[in-house]
Amino acid sequence: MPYYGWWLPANFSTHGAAIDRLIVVIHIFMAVLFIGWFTFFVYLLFRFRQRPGQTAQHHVHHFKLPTYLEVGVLVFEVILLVAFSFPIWNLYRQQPLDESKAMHVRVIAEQFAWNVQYPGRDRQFGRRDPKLVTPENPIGLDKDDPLAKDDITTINQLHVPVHTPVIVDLSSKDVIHSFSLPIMRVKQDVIPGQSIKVWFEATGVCDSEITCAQLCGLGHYRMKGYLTVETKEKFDSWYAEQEKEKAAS
Amino acid sequence: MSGHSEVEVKKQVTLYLRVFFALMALTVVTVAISYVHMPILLGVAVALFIACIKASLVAAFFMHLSTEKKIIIFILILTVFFFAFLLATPSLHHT
Amino acid sequence: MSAEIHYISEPHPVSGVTNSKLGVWLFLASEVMLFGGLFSAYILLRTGVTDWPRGHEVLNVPLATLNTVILITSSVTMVMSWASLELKKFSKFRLYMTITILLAIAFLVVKGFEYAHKFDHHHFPSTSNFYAIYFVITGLHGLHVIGGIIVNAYLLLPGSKMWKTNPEQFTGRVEAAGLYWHFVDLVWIFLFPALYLL
Amino acid sequence: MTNHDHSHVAQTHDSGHGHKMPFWKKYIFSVDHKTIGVQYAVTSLIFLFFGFGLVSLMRWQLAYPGQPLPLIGGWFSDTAMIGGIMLPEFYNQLGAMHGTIMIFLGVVPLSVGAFGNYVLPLQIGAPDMAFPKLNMMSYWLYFIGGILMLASFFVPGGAAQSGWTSYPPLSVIASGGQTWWLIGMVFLINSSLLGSVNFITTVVQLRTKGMSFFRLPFFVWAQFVTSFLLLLAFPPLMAAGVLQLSDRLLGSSFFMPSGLVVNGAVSAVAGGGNAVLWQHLFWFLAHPEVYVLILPAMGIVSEVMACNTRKPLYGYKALVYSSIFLGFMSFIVWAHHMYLTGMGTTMSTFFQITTMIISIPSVVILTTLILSLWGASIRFTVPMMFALAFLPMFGIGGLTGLPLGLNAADIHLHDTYYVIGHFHYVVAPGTIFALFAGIYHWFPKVTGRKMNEALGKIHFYFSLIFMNGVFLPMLIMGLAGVSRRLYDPTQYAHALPTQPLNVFISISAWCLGLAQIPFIINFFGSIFKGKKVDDNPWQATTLEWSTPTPPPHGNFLKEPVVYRGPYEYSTPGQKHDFWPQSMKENN
Repeated sequence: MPYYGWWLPANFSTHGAAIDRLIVVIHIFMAVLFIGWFTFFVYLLFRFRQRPGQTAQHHVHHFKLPTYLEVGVLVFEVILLVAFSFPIWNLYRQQPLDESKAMHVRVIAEQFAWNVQYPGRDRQFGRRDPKLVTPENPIGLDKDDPLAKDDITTINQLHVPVHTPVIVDLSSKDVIHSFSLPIMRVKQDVIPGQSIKVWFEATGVCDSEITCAQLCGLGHYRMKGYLTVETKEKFDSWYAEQEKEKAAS
Repeated sequence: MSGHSEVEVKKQVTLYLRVFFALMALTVVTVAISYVHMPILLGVAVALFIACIKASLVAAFFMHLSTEKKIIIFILILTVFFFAFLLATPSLHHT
Repeated sequence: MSAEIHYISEPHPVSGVTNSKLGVWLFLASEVMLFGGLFSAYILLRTGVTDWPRGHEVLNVPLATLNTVILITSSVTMVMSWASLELKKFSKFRLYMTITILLAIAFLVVKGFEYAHKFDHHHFPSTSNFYAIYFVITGLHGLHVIGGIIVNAYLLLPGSKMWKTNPEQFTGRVEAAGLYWHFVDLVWIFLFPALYLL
Repeated sequence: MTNHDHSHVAQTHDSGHGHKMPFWKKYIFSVDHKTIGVQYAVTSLIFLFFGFGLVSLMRWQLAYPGQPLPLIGGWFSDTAMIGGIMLPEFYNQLGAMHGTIMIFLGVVPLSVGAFGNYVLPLQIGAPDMAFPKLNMMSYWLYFIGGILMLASFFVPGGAAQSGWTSYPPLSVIASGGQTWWLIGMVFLINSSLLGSVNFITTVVQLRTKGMSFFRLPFFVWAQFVTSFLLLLAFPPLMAAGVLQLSDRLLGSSFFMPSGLVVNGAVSAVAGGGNAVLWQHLFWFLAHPEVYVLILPAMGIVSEVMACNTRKPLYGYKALVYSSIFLGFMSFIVWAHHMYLTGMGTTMSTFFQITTMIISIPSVVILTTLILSLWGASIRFTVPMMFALAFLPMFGIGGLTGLPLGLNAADIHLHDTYYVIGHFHYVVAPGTIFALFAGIYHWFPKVTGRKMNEALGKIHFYFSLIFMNGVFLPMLIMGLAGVSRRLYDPTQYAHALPTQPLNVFISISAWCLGLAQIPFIINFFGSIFKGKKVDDNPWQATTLEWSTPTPPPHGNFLKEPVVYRGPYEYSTPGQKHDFWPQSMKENN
C-alpha cells in the first residue's frame, strides 16, 4: 500500500492538507525548540561538570533569554491558534455552504460494525426505531415509512463519489465509538443519544479503511469498515446494484 | 472561636435565634412561592435566590464565616470558583 | 525533643485557626466539589430532556418542609451546644447535643417514610432520571446525616471525657463537628427547592 | 560535618526513647509519618512493578498478535488465555488495569504518599503530620482500594475492561469487575482526600520557627499545590463514580441515553441520560491528576538539582509562582480531552486557549531548572543523573502535548498512539525518573545507607535507553494514524507498516523490565549491605538532613529554627559550600 508508512497517511480530502500543514509546522517548531534547548543543556552539563578548579557560583546574573523564549513560545502558540487551528476547525465543523450539492449519508455504529444508510433518490432518510432492530434490519429502519422505501443500507461498506462533499450523520446504537477515516483526516466520536455531523470531500479515488478510535468493547480491534471513493459513474452503478439487490430481497 | 467573653457569646446566642427565625420565615416563603404559578425560569431564579440567602445566613452566622480568618475565606473563594466552573461547563457542551 | 503537634487547641499565631478547624474547612471545600459534581449532573440531565417532572407534583412537599424545619432547628441546637461549652455549661451542652442527635434521627425517619412511600408506588432509581437523581442525592445526603449522628454521638458520650482534661480542644472538636453539621444543613437548603419545588 | 553535634545523640536516642514496637505492630498501627511513608513507598513500588507486568503481557500480543505466549502462557486460566493465546477481553482488562494501577496505585502514592509523607514534615521542621491518625487511615484506605482492584481480576468476567477512563455506556454494561473498580476508586478517592487535608494543614500550621512560605523547599511547594488539586479535583470523580455505581447497581440511567440496543435487544433502562456527562466529571479530575503526577516530580528534581549543582536554584520564586499558576489553570483545561465529542466551537475555542496558556508555566519551570545548571559544579551522582534526564524527557512529553492541544491537529492524532507516547513521556521517563531520583536521594535518610553507585548507573543508562525505545516509536505510530487500545493492530492496512515498530517497542519494554533488576538488587541489598553514611551524606541544606538518621519519633532533637532560604549552597565567604537552613553560623 503506498498510502501508508511511518509518517502521516496519504491525504485524500480537501480539508486534510491544512491539518497536515499544521502538524508539520508544529513538529518543525517542536524539533527546533527541542534541539536548540537540548544542545544548550548538553553544553551546560559539559561546561559546568564538577572538576578540580570548578567552583559553583552562588549568585548568577539574571538571564533575559528565558523571557524572550517564553514570549516567543506564546507568540507562536497564538499564531498556531489563530492562523491554523481556528480556521481549520471552522472549516471542518461547519457544513459546506451548498448543502444541496452534498451527498448525505447516515452511519450508525454498533458493537462492532458500521451500518451505513443512504437516503435514496428522495434525499431523505427513513424513520428508525430501536424497537424494530432485528439481525436482518440492524438499524431498525421503519419499512412502512414512505421515506424509507428507497433507502439503501450496507454494513461496513461506505461508498462515496469523488469530488463531492459527503455529510455523514453519526449515531450509535449502543456505546461510544469513534468514526475515523485516517486517509480523510476525519475523526469524530459517535455518542449514543446524539447525532453528530461531519463532512469531507474526497480529492481522489481510493480504497481505504474506517476504524474505530474509541474503545468500544472486546471487538473494538475488529470494528473495521471499508471506505471506497470512486468516480461518479462507478458510484452510480454500485448504487444501482444495491437498489437491485434490495428489490430482489 | 474559643476565648470569647461570656457577654459576647450571649450576644451571639441571641443572634442565632434571630437567624433561626429568619430561616424559618424564608422556608415558608419558598414553599408558598412554589404554589404561585409563574414562568419556570423565574421560579428557578426566585427559589435559588431564597436558597442562597438561607445558605448565606447559615454560613455567615452558624459557621461564623462573617468573622472567619483570611485563610479559610481564601480556600472557600478558590473552591467556589472551581465549583461555578464545574456547575456551568457540562451544560454548555454544545455551545 | 518534643513530638508534640502544635496548634491542636490553640490557634496558630499567623493563620489564626487551629489544625482541626482548618482541616474541617478543607474537608468541606472538597464536599462542596462533591455535591458540585452531583448538581452539575442534575442541571445537565434536566436541561437535556423535555419531560422532567415538576418536583412538587410527584414528591411530598409537606414532609420535605417538615424535614427542612427539623434540619434547620438541629443546626441551631448544634450551635447552641457549642455556645454552651464556651459558657462552660457542660450540662446544657449535653442537652443541646442530645436534641441535635434526636432531630437528626427524626430527619432520617421522615426520609425513611418518604422512601417507603416511593417504593410502595414502584418508584425506583430505575424509573426515571428524576427519581434516580432524587434517590442518589438525597441518599448521599442521608449518609452525611448518619455520619453526623455518629460524630455527634461520639462527642456526646465517650468523647466528652475530654471536657475534663482538655476543655479547649473539646470545644474545638464540637465546633468542628458543628461546621460539618451546618454544611449538611446547607446542602439540604439547596436540595429542597431543587428537587421538591422546581 | 554539620550534624556531628547531634549524631552521637541519635545513637543513644533510639534505645532511650521507648518507641520500639514489634514489627507487625509498627507497620499496622503506626501513626508516625515516616513509617507511613515507608509503607506507601513499598506498597506503591510493588504496584508499579505489577502494573508494568500487566503491560509486558499486552506487549506480547501487540508484537506477535495471536501467537501463544511462551513459557508462562499456560499459567493463565481459560478466561484469560486459551492455549497461551490472549483473549481480547483479557487484553482490555490488562489495559484498563495497567492505567489504573500505574496512576492511582503506583505513581501518585509513591510521589505524594511516600515522598510527601516522609520528607514534607521533615523539610518544614514539623514533628509529624497535623493529623497522624488520619494519615494512617489514608494509607489503609489506599491499601484496601488496591486490594479491591487486584481482587477484581478474580471475579467472574474479570477486572474492569473499559479503559482507565471507564467511559459509559460501555462501562455500565460491562461485567462485574467494573463495580469493583468503582468501589476501589471510592476508597482511593477518600484516601487521597484525607491525605490532602493533612498535607495542607501541615504546611499551613506546622512550619517551624523562621520557616516562612518563601523559605520552603520547592518540593514542599509542589506537594502543597498538589494537595489542593487532589482536594478539589477528586470529589467530582467521586460524584461520577457514585452515579456510575447507581447506573450499574440500581438500574438508573444517568449515562444511558434512550433507545440503546445492546446485543440486539432494546435496553431496558429508562434512558434520558447523557454519556458525555461522565467524561466531563472524569476529566475534571483527570486533567489536574496529570499535574498531581508531574508537580511532585518537579519538586524532587528541584531538590536533587539544587543539592548536586552546589548552587541555589535559578529563579526559585518563578518556580513557585509557576507551579501555583499551573495548579490553578489545570482545573480549567480538562475539556481538551473531549474535542471530538461533538463539542461546540465556543467551548473548544475556550479550552484551546486555556491549554495554550498552561504550557507557558511549564516552559518557565523547565527553563528555570535548566538555567540552574549555569555556574554550577555538577556532581553526577545517580539521583542527579535521573533528575537531569527528567528534563529532556519531560520536555518531549510537554512538546508533544502541543499538537494534541490544538483541536485541528487533534482530529488526526486523537486516540492514536501519539497520545500514548505523549503522556507516557510525561509520566514514565518523566515522573518515574524523578521518583527514582528521589529514591536514590532520600534512601540514605531512611536507612542510613547509600545505594550502590555502579548498580545505580547501570539502572539509569539502560532505563534511559529503553524508555525511549518504548515511547519514541509510539509517536511515529500515532502520526501514521494507528488507534490506541487495539488488541490486534495488524487488522488494519494503515497499521501494518508500523508493525515492526510494535515488535521493537515490545522488546524495549521487556528490556526495560530487565533493567530494573539492578535497581531491585540495589534497593534490597543496600538496606542491609549498603555503605553506611552519616546524617547528611549529600551535604544538603534542607531540614531533613539536619536530623539524626533515621529520624527519631518526633523528628527533631529540638525544635529547629530556620534562618534562611532552602538552597544556600556555595555562599560567598562561608567555610563550607552548603549552609543548612537551621544553622546560624556556618563554621
